[in-house]
Amino acid sequence: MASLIPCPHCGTRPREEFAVKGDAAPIRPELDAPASDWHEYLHLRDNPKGRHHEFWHHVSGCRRWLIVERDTASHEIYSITDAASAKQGGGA
Amino acid sequence: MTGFRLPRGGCIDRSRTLRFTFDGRVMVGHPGDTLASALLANGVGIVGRSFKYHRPRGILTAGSSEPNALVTLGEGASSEPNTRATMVELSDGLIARSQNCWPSAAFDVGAINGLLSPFLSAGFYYKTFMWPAPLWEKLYEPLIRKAAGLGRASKAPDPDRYEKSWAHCDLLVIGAGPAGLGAALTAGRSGARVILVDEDHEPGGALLSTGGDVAGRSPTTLLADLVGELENLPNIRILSRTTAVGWYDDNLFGAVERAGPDFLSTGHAPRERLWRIVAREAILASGAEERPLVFGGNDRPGVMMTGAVSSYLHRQAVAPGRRPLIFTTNAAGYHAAAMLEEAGIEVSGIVDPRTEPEAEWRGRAPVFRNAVVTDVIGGRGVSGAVLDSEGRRSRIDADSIAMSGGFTPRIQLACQRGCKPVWSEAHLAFLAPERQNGLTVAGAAAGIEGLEGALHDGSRKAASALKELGLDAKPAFSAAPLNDRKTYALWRVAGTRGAAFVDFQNDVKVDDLLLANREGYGHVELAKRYTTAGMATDQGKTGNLNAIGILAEARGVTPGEIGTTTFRPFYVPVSFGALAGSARGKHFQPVRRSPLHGWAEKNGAVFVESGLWYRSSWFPRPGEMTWRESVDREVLNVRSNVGLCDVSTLGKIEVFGRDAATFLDRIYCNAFAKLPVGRARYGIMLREDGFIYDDGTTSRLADDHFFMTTTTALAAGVLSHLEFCAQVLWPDLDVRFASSTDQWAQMAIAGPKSRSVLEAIVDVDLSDDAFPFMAAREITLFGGKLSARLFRISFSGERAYELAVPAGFGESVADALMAAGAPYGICAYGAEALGVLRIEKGHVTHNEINGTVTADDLGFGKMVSSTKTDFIGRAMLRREGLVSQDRPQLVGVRPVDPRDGFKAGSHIMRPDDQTVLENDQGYVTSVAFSPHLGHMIGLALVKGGRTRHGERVVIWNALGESYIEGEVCAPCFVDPVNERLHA
Amino acid sequence: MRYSALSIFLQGLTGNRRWTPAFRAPEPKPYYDVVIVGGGGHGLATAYYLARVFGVANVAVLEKGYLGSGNVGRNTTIIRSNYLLPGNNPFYELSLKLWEGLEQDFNFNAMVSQRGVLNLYHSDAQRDAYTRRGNAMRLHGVDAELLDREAVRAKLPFLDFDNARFPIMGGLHQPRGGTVRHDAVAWGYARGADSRGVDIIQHCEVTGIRRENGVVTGVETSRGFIGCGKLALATAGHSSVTAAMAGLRLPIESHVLQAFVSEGLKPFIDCVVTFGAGHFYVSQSDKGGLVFGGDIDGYNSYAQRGALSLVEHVAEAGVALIPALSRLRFLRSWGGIMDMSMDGSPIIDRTPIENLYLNAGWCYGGFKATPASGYCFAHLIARDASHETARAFRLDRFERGYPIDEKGLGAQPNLH
Amino acid sequence: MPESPCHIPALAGVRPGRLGKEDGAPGVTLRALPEGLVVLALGRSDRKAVLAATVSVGLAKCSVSDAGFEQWLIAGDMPASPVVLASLAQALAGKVYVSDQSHGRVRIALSGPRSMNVLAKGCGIDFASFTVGTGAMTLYGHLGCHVFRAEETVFHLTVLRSFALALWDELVEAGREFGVEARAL
Repeated sequence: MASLIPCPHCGTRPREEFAVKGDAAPIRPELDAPASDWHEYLHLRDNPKGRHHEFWHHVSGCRRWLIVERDTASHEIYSITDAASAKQGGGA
Repeated sequence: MTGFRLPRGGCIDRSRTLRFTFDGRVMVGHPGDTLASALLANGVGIVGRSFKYHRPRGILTAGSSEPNALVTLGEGASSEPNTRATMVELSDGLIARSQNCWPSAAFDVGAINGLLSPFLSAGFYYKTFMWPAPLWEKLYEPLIRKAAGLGRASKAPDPDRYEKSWAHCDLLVIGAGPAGLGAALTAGRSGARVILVDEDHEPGGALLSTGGDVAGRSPTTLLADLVGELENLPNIRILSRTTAVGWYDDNLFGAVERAGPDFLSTGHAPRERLWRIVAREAILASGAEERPLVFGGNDRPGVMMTGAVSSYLHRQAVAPGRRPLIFTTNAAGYHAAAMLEEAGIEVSGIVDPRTEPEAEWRGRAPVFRNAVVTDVIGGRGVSGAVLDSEGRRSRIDADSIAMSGGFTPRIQLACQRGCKPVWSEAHLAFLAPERQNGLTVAGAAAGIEGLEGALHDGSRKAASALKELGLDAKPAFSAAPLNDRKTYALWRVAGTRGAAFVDFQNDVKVDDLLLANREGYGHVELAKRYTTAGMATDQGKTGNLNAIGILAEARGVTPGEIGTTTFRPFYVPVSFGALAGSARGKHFQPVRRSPLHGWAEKNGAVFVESGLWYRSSWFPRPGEMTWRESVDREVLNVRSNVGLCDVSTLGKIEVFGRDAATFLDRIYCNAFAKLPVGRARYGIMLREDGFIYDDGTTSRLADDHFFMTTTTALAAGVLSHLEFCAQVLWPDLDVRFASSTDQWAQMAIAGPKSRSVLEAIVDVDLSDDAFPFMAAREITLFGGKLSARLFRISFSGERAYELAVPAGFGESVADALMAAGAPYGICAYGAEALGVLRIEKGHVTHNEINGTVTADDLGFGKMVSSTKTDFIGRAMLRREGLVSQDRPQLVGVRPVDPRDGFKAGSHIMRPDDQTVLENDQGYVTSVAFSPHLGHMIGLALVKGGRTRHGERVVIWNALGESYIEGEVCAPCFVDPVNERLHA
Repeated sequence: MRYSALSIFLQGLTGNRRWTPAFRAPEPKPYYDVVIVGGGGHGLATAYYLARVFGVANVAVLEKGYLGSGNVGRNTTIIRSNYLLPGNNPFYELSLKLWEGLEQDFNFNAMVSQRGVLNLYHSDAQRDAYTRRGNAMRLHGVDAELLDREAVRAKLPFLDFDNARFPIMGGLHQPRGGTVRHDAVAWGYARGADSRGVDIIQHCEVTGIRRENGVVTGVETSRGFIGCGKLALATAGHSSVTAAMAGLRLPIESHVLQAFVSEGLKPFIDCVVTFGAGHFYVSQSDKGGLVFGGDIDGYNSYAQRGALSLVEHVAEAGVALIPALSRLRFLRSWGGIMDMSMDGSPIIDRTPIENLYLNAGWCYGGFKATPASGYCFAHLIARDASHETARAFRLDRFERGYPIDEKGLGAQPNLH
Repeated sequence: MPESPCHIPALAGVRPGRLGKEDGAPGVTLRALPEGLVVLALGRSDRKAVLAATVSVGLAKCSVSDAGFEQWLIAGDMPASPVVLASLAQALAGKVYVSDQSHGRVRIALSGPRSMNVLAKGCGIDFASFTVGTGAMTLYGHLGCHVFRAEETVFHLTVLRSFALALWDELVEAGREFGVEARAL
């Protein structure tokens, strides 16, 4: 993962083409959700040693936001999907 | 020391002579020599001095793990410290110098440390130099630093070129010894894409320095056949002089290729090249490192590894001495002895601690069984050795010693990604897993003995690795008879009198390891850190296993229970140059040029870096002596006449889509959905945490098409943010983005006469009714010849327009405007004047939008929509800390005495307060000299500042020793009611 | 055994055979007043100050690996207190003051070397930001000076002044900043704590946190259950993992930060320099190696190893700053796991769980904080009140909207 | 004032000639392509549909290649009039938006026997499976660019106008060891 990333749209590309944002698990709350929900969304993280879903942006490629499912200890990638399709009924 | 060149033999070109100097002495060698072999051939014994005790050191190995023979190559800017003489191909005119010695390697004053060695035991410096405290930095530390270190680096810029390249292959083979050649040939014949890398300047590995018979052929013939076939296969790329240095995630390998000795004459090739090799599968055939034996004086010049002796003898026809002694625990010593005798050199004896030494020894040299060398006799070289055979001590004459304590598989690369080496009692070595995902260890690196065994093992493992890829390959070499392995562990010789070294370069002795263990630093990692064993430039390749064995013995456990320290990149030291490649100097980062760069140059601009861009900063005219004179003129001219400024670097994003308006409503904290076509609006974008992210003007060009501008700094960030929101948060919205920053040359035409100038080239009516403030339209210029976009927006507070034209026409249009504006007194103005104009108006930039301010802090509280349902940042805006009363608020500041100047970054203090952090009221974010007002002005963020206009403060700048009286005021110094916008 | 030149001399005369262990290897007791999880710099310092200053000596430090095997043994050894915000500045200055007296305090030479830290600037905006920062430092009595280009050139003439892509305009200099021999910090604190009765238990991994009625009562470990009055977590890098044992989620992500050392060189650079136009900083160890690094890799990781692309980036920035580096060599790289917090600043606070105390979120700046972190954490544990310099490091500051965000980059840990 | 504004190509200033290794045939040739037409098309569609629309408005000589997810780059040597661009937008309307980038992107042709080696110095794509007619957004060194394989050994690199000179310089540097033939417009 840290060297090459198999982009679902572009194929395998160097990590330098991508930017990473962080945990893809939190779901953005509704505006009127309790303040604690927003706090959790913005600040609290499982930060697991192991399987983790993460937002990566293929900045120098297709410019899509991707959800990379990978292991934070071994760096092995389990799956990689387009974030939009994941949101619209896909995985993650 | 009596190393010398044999009259015959070797793979050197004796018809050509190369001259080189070592420590100023002129010497000669031949093509095919390394610097190390040439030094030996010239009888040089002492090549350098050790790190701590300044002991004389010679040449230990013939490879990249050499810990002793480190020299400085070259002179001046091209000098290169800490270069292993064993890896340098000799070239004509080569200059080499010894290191860490004064006045010379042969006589070194620092050697006095050796006499003090009882007091310089492991970690001694942690226990002293503490009193009196100030003396540490003044006296002790400078002395230690001066004494420490190896070579001396030049401080001049490196004159050479470096490059990088990607490469892709089915199979990467690391090491072109027998296992690697077998693997490469197997894969090559199958048609797979193969890359074979080897750190030597020619392939062959162990085949290059051995005699006898391998697979029915002489090693030389076999090697020629193998290489010949490989070179004819189009699907194989052989990279010699290339060391694989790192194994990274996803089977990416870093490898460094060195230029050959002739690179200076070829000129255009890089000195070194970093290869980033993407391999579907890899075979690690890196061989094994021969281990030194640990006995008294084992570091003396003239004590070498047997493999090195064989290599120098076979490849360069150089002998280590005329009467070498062999001290070995395994067959390697006997092989070396045989080669020496074959070359006509009398071997004084073979000392073997085993009770049953090699049965097949047929040579002349006497074998001393069940015996060890306890000590070397001789001061700066070898004159003999003390033997201990079952408790009986005797002396034997010798002028050099070849030693072998066994072989340590080179598994470093295979363990760089977290896998722990496992101790093998059978091999008396740590082994890596034979196969990890994408990497297979083969040959001696996997503990396989013998050249035939390696040929076969490489072939077999290449075939199975290719099978993983679905490729069918037949092993190039069939099964070899397995050698019956006899290993023998001798981690150190007991009862030595002299110092017995474990880590040569760092001068770590057996006693140091035992002391570390006694003091509680017995864990292998702690022992390393406490004694520095394994931290030298060979990273423990020569000494670590002995250190582990010694610790194990001391603690009564097996080496496996001690374990290894962690293997990390790099396998061998790698230059900054290779890793940096061509990204250096002016090319460190790419340059971004505005489409109006040429126009600005013509007008005399001074440029300044702004991110990757070069922006025109000001436009000095003849007679102007300081930048301020130019900037003042430009500012005044904009306020009184008209100016033209390049604003092309602002980020520009086309926002398309049926839902573009809805989308922008959720992106900006103020409303955009109802913005009419043909109008622009200033927008503020928040981060989800409620603080301001960026600002800019966005115009609606069609129902489903907006044109967004961002700040220069955040152009890329904002686009990513928009894409995140569109793709991740609201993928159901129909909205698309195209960056058009580079499509448009954009210029601000500002000043009371701006309309008159523009009217000369635009095809539309610019009357205030037809083109009011915040109008934004696609128009044409020059009677329909050119499409453009015109916006009536103002950063300066004057009547102003921003005109965007297709970039290729930018310079021409700017020229036309300057010509049209000449009668109106138009001037070019730069980013500095733009800054003054905006500070005079209290307009904010990233000086104020610094990531910690809210919209309300900057006085935009009313812009934050309370009617929109949701937008980025809305929820978190409600937090207590973002609405508290003492938040910083944007104010203006001015000096009470108009002659006083002040700097951005000054803090704001109350006049009577103690100047302590608790009393800090805020700080000045931006300053400018206002030519309009005739004094300095500033913007500041001050606690509760909006209620403090008129308050006297101290503008406090201890760094500049400037403490002036100032007054807080409204953040607008010119035309607070915005009359000039319409003037 | 007290260390001194005399002890070295006397021991040297007798073959260095009588040195005694620097610390014991005790068996864990069933109960301690305070159990500290994490035998790194912060955990050991906390134990040391608990015993030495706050009179709490029935303390155990549990370390899953060897002593100092976490970030205290894998950093770039820099100390400084050039902080901007009032939440940070006094704390780091306390730390620097403690560094200044550390060796005499714990009778171990950690080679605190105040050779100066210089942050270069390359634009007006950076200069203004450093002016603001330097003045904030001066307001708290911290040493800071703004150097112009010529002053920097006089100090470090071999930086690239003439052919640089981003010319050096000057720098913010803190003369009292510098470096410390990092491993020695762990050893010194361990020895000092051990001699005051603290049990330092290596190779003892905490596998669970036991709670009774919501109150923490002890930890399950690889060496059995250990009861405690108070449990203190000092496991930066792995804070989320240990906190999760108590059901806590933290405002932290773990990231890998690589660092590097070059081959040994004779004295080359005599201060710490940071390159404001690229992620790069460098100093030289007393042993002669250049110690340098750059930015974090940017993705969540517990792997203690990073990517080649980041290494290349560091080399590029290094050569851009010091063109002569080009011919020198990287010897070794390593990776530490950083607790990257949501605002780039740490947490020293009680948790919502009774008897559970948290020291976390050090980002890549934990080493320099070691003494003050230990001191303030010990203060919090012993007195159940924050030390005055660490009051801002609250766990609830994110929820309440009081981030301590030196860079102003918001709640995205990998940007800090 | 000019009667009609003149167009200044981004690479107008580059010097033609032989660079790097002096002897033998040049390993690579660099050519600044005419600043004709570059259009970015975005939307839920496919390359074939975009190509069809491009042909339908008379831009048959243009290449249409992938430039990201649901993004295509339409490129050709001849500029298109606003009328043609409008009809292209019309032809794609409803699904695909078009953004004229004719001035925003600059194309450089890299050809010659060593073109792939020069490309490999900056670009991590494995070109072995990058067939003629394929296009992709990627990085060359630090520079984002679009690579289009026009012929077996001919690649078109399309880069942001502001970076055009920077990319040109990098390519010259990378080609030095093989010998570069630089051709200006």
